[in-house]
Amino acid sequence: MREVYLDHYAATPVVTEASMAMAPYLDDKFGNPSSLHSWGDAAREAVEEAREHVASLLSADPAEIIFTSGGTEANNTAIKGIAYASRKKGNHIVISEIEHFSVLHAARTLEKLGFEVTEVGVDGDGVVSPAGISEALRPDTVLISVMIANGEIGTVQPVKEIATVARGEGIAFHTDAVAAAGYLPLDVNDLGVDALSIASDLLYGPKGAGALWVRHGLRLMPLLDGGTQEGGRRGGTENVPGVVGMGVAARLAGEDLGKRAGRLASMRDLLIERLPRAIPHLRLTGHPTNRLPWNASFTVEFIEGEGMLLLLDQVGVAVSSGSACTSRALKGSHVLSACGVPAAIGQGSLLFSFGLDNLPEDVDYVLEVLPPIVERLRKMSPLFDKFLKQGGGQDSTVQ
Amino acid sequence: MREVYLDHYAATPVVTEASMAMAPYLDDKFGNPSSLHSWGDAAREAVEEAREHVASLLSADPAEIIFTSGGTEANNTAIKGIAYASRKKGNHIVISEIEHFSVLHAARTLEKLGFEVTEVGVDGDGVVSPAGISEALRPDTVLISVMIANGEIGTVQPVKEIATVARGEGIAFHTDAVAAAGYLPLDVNDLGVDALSIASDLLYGPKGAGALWVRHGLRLMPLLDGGTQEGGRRGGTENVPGVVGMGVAARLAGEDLGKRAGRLASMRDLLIERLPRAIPHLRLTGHPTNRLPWNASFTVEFIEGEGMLLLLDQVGVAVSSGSACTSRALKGSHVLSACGVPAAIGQGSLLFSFGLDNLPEDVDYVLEVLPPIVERLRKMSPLFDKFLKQGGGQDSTVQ
Amino acid sequence: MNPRNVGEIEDADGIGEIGNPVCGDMMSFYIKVDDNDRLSDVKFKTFGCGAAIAVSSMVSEMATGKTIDEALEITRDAVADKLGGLPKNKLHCSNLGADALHNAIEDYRSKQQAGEKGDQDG
Amino acid sequence: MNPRNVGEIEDADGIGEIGNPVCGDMMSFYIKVDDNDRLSDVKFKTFGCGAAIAVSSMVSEMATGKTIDEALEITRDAVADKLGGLPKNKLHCSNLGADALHNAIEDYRSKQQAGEKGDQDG
Ligand SMILES: Cc1ncc(COP(=O)(O)O)c(C=O)c1O
Ligand SMILES: Cc1ncc(COP(=O)(O)O)c(C=O)c1O
Repeated sequence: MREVYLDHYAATPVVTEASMAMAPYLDDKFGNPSSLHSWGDAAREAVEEAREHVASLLSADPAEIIFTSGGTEANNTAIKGIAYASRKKGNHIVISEIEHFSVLHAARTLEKLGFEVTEVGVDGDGVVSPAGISEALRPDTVLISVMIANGEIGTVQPVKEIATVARGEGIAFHTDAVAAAGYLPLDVNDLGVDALSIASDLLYGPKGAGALWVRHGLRLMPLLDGGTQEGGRRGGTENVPGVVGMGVAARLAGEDLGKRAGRLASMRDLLIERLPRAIPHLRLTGHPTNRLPWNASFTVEFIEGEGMLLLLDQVGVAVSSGSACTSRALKGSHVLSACGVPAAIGQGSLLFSFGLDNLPEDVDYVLEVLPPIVERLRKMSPLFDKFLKQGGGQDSTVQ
Repeated sequence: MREVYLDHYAATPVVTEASMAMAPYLDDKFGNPSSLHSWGDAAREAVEEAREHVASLLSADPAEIIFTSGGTEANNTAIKGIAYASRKKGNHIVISEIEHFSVLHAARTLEKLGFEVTEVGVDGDGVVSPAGISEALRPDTVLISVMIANGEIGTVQPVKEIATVARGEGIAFHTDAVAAAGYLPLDVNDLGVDALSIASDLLYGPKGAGALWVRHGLRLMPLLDGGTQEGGRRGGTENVPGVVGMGVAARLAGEDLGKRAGRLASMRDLLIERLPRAIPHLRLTGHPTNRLPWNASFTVEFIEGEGMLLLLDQVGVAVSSGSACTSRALKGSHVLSACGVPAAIGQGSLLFSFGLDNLPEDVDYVLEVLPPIVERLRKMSPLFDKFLKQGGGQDSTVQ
Repeated sequence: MNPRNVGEIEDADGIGEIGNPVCGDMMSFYIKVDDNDRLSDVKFKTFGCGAAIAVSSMVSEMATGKTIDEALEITRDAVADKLGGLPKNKLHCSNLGADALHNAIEDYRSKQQAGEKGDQDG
Repeated sequence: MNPRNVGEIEDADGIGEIGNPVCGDMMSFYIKVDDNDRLSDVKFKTFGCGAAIAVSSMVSEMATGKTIDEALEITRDAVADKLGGLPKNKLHCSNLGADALHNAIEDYRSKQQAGEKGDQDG
């Protein structure tokens, strides 16, 4: 059976150069970077080299990079760490409604602990407006966090404009670049942000590694207290192999960024163009053009996402969905609902995330296998039934 | 040159079976355990199998295991998470003075955030007394944390007795087992604790993985907010290869525990017996007998640790020291100072941590190379000078 | 995923509906009842996850041929057991399936009563 | 680690001490001064890290043969530079080395003054 992996937003394979670079650090170069002997020296040098690669992907100073265990830890460190460090100045945080749970839930935890949080909405394409952020600001606002781009719907945010707003008010601005790093050019100074999170595992590096870039001078309370690793900003023995793998992955992503993005975008565009022709009552979600090069996201009306995932898996295709049934929390996507997609329609969401291993033929395969699956599930669906009986045929996607 | 690595408390090599088990998860089995397709299934099954191995090492229920990025995250999650979850009940935490920084500094962060912390002292052998803990308790105490054994001085703590005290008062009891897991038999029910931290990298597993065991029913506020991974208690994409490696390492450690401990203890005892004969003015630190099987720790009077480390490294020997100069924070060991070791003498601390790759001949090599190094540094030392002039010759270790 | 009894019964004796697409699950059950009070035909339509579909199919198979009273004894646990267990967060699906069937039986009974009443009244 | 000039000068003209083993570093410098006010011999003893030992050795080498005034111009930065740079958290060691030397020179000078006074008084 053909295998077509189109779920790179959930996981990417580790690029061979990265796993090869990691191998010695899982073997004889097993030292602890804090150790004062040859084993320690080798590990320390490897971590510092990786730090340079990661910094270089962001045009940042290596001394400003804090390695973490992933995107979630980077976001939690930023949100909680900046908020607590500036608590004397104020108590209010502004984020968007479509942030990843690692930002959203971190902010909600802060809310329980006495902070106030404003969640700014988005338009139908999932765009956060700089004016909306500006309006949400208060004299006691100490932190703004808006992501570079949303992975579920692909929409790229006007982060530079929001940064200008933040700067004008002297408020720290964090951005979650987990879904974007390696796919969009990122220069922390050009962006004008103060802190930025990335993860290794969406970048063809290993899971278990990530990084938070924090501008010199921005105060941060550590999330992981412990030793003096990472300049005293993140305790714990460094995940040396993970960090080394992330470094190589970041270097390759940086070297290859434009070409990668181009290839991914061409497959994305093919699917976005053809799928709506092959399946009726299907809609693109997110911004029509200003979106991540790897992201093609849709809603398929009258059916639910998990069923599609299971049947697609049976024919070798891996994708994901934001439906309630596919989430362990049994809640529909907060992102789609923020975009105004009705809950029933959001249940039929499908996310295709392209990767370096995909070929244009993978799009053909999806176009071949998905329409009959949708048809079959619609035949089972009481909703489609009703729709047809109520004189279906016209598009009912917008209710 | 002979290479003698005796710094297994800083880092252990990854056992081959573990790194082999990890390899596929860095390659074609790269799925995200949350994904609803074959790639996701493979990753999820691997994580759950690892969870069983780790649980089994602790005689615990796999559902009670939370995977973390290491010992530091496990400790921070326990200390901060239990304290915040029980804040309504009280505001007071009791720890020992010789806890690892990931417990000590987490508690001190809580102190800044409004909690009260009592640090209970130890005796000259580094033993925390259950009576001392008992005395420190208050009606508003919500958490006690005392480690199974201290890695710097090797002393094993009377955790079972302390657990009885905690239970009697209905106070949650966390124990840091990072230095002990895989070397001492650990059964969470027999110990009677409520939460227990371990790390992969002191267990011949990879860096970047650890676990917190939390008894069913004990409330915990997550440290890493995000998705619903780890039963909603730790967000973030699981470090699948890391967790798999940790699982295998835990399984091997459990199967082999008695034999491993015996081998390590025999080398430890050899060094503890012989080194004081080869080097005058040298003292064992920690408890003389009730200590971790891998730990032989000393102070060497009149000289400083970093010098010894550098000269030992030149002859291929890797060890560590708790001296101020060897710490990036430039502070002497808080553990030695809690044991009443005078600061000047603590500067000459040396820690030999034995591992599975060591042989009895490694002890012979240390006995050959270390005495002349000590002699050379003492010749350089103004302190030794003074000691000799003041009619040295008698042992002055106890000042 | 090969569910049986997917579909609709045009002249069903009872129809049961449960759930709401907003929550992610919705099921319709159609039953045909013979003269011996037996479910001679059971069909369903489901909007929902794989478990919901599997549960619907299993409930329809378990119910077919049973008397009404027997069918009312089909419980959530029995359904989950027959399916070889369900993950925790999918257990509510087995409830939904049994409930939809029970609703269809209710519907049949209330129609019967209405009919009897009609007969008496007439 | 091959430090030079380790040791003590029995009949030193000046002795400088600095630091405290409690903090992890302690240095003693011994100097011999010739008739032209030049440091004809410089020796040291050090309790401390590798950097402290290297710094002591470097300071002793830099000072030997210099006049007192030249030796007083040996700065922390000059020492660190000569060693090819020091890690941030070891920079204080280069201060210690220069200070210990300066203390030895101070000691020599105060002894000189005391001697001159003694001469006048006598
Ligand atoms: C936008 C965004 N932020 C943060 C994260 C969390 O990253 P991780 O799962 O590596 O912790 C993700 C994960 O997919 C993400 O998409
Ligand atoms: C007793 C103890 N607890 C916690 C830790 C922290 O573990 P990690 O460095 O894996 O985060 C260590 C590390 O050596 C330790 O010895």
